[in-house]
Amino acid sequence: MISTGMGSWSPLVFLICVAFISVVVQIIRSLGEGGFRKEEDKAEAFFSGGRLLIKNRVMDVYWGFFDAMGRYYGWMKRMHNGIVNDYVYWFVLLVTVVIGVVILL
Amino acid sequence: MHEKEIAGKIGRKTGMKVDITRKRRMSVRTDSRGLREFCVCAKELGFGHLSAVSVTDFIGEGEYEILYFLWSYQDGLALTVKTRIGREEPSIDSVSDIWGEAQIHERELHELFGVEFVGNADLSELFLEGWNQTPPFRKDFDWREYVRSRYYRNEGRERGYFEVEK
Amino acid sequence: MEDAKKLKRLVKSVWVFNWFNSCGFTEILPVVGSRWDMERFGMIPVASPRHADCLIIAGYQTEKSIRRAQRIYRQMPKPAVVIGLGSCSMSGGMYWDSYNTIKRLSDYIPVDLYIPGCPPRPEAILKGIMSIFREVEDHA
Amino acid sequence: MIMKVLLAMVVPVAGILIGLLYKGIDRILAARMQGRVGPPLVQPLRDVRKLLVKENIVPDDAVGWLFSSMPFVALVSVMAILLYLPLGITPVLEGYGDLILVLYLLIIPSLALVLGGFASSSPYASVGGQREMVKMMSYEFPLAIAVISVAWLLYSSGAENVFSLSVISGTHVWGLAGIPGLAGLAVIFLCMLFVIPGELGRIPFDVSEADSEIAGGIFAEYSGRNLALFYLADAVKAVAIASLAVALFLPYTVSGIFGLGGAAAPAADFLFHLLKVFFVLFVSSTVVRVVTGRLAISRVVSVYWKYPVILSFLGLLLIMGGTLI
Repeated sequence: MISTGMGSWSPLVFLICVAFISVVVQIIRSLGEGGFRKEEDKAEAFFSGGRLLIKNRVMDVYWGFFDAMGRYYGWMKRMHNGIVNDYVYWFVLLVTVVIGVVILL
Repeated sequence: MHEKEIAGKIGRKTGMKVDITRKRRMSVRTDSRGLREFCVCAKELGFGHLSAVSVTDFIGEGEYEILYFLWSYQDGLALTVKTRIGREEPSIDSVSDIWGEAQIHERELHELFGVEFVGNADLSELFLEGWNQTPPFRKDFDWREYVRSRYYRNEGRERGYFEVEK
Repeated sequence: MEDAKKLKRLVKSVWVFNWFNSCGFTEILPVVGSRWDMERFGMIPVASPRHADCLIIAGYQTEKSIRRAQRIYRQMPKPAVVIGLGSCSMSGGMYWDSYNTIKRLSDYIPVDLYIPGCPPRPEAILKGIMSIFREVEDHA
Repeated sequence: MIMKVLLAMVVPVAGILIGLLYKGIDRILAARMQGRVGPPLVQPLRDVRKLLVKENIVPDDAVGWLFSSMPFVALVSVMAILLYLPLGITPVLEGYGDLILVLYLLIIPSLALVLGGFASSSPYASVGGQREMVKMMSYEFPLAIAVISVAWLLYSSGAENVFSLSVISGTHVWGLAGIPGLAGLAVIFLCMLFVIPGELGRIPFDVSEADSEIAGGIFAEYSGRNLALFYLADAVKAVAIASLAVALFLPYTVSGIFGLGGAAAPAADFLFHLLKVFFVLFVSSTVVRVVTGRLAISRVVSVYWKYPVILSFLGLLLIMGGTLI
């Protein structure tokens, strides 16, 4: 039983329950049809009827981040402009804030 | 109205005779060699938009007529540039570097009429995959015969779909 | 579990993959919409052939598009149903003498049901789908 | 002790049935709001039975074991959450897990979705997976603030072992910090309702399973029983998140009012809890699903990082003000 002052968690009980639940889920899963009859290009990736020319590469994963978080990357890139004394100002500012909070509370 | 003024400007710059077909519509007839530099001048004179490129098949005279439909935003005028090329080995310089949108039109015309646009980036097939017959829009392509042999060859009826009274 | 029992379950919740590229689409929209509402019969339009049990091919198919449609049909998990919508899929319709469209859908894909009409009204589409339900009920 | 073990067996399975029931009600109400008749109530059950009968296609260049195990992991982790949540009665695993564990367990189904998406070799699925990851990052922030502010309120009002769910669902949180605290909690409850459609992937935020844009998104390659397991996981996740929101903000029980004793009290509480869960789900996901359209992924990030974050900080400040006065 792991308990920090605020909360508690017992991995053993958790694993027992997960084991039981996986038995239940496996029963549900076994009700279903397992395999499939192989046909000509039945198991190829669905690409609206066309053929996938470039296989799915892992490096394309980051496109999603840059595309969705574009504004925040841009904002952060502007911050990291490489001028050292800007970094020093940031550092000094943060240190004063931390000390302020520590002293106040 | 100011069509005459623009027509005069084009005439002075390119030496071609521009006739005004009707209100805000002008047309020019050039030969296929002088086409490109005429198009460059036309673009400088404000005809920045190419709406379409099309081909007319004059089988009687054994020629293709290629038409470029230009539009100028500043003056609100339409200009049609017409050229004639031979029907057997049709080939002409591409204008896709002057107007970017011409590339897809020329690709389509290459597929449907067989016109060779020299200098076009990509003339691969567009609508017809694996087409080895004569280009379908040419007037000497017998599409009825093609359709009968391709789709209706196993029709049992003696009088097929196609007995059209001449 | 042999096919009849499978079809009985499938009929209760048919997920439709729509392969419309012409007039058929404008006729299937009201069937999905509020007035004719195909969801009453548990039918919802889905986006991938992997989820679909019913492939509706509406309108004329060109040489190029029929190859994609064949591949989509092969990628659907069986048991699956194919419905040819409109006279274009039956006989090429008004494109009967065009050099580019295919004339009869069943030469390329096994079709279970043809719904005539150019394009067929939503009532005709629902009537056709009901006939599949009835036919499955009778067989099982 | 036997009662607890029995409950530990029954509750997850009951969660599935309740989840399917809610999905059915949700689809009928959404249809009625659009002037349609809507499917029969048991339609989700029929969907699952049909999916179990269909072929289960695994793409060639997919990572086979990962592709098939992710639906399994998603459903197991979601059903495990139900054990820790107070469904009207005291949580089944009362002392063995707390709010922080539930928050972590809520992440596992989304992770399973993402991994399943990447494992299937389809470009649609990998785009869906990226969007799901970005969406997860964006809605975790307000969710964490909301949970911490409730815990902070309890802590400042003298309760100990603050993160244990039985304590949270035991105390009536609303009256603790006076008027500003009440306003703050209302604002934070609003944020929680705002997070639920994001977590469930309902219409305004269903960017990762967007049908029209990326052809089914993460589920593009799933079919047959794998899809059935994901379908069930989504149904149970709705119940899990809604009962978390109910436990945090609406922990009232009915048995006291009707003065029921013995076995009837937990049953009445459980039913009342289901009613509250239905109310929360209806307000936060069904109504929103019918009214709004899908947001682009970059909009989802800015929507979640702008309004709920400011709102929940405001709520936190209000609560702090309330407790200090």
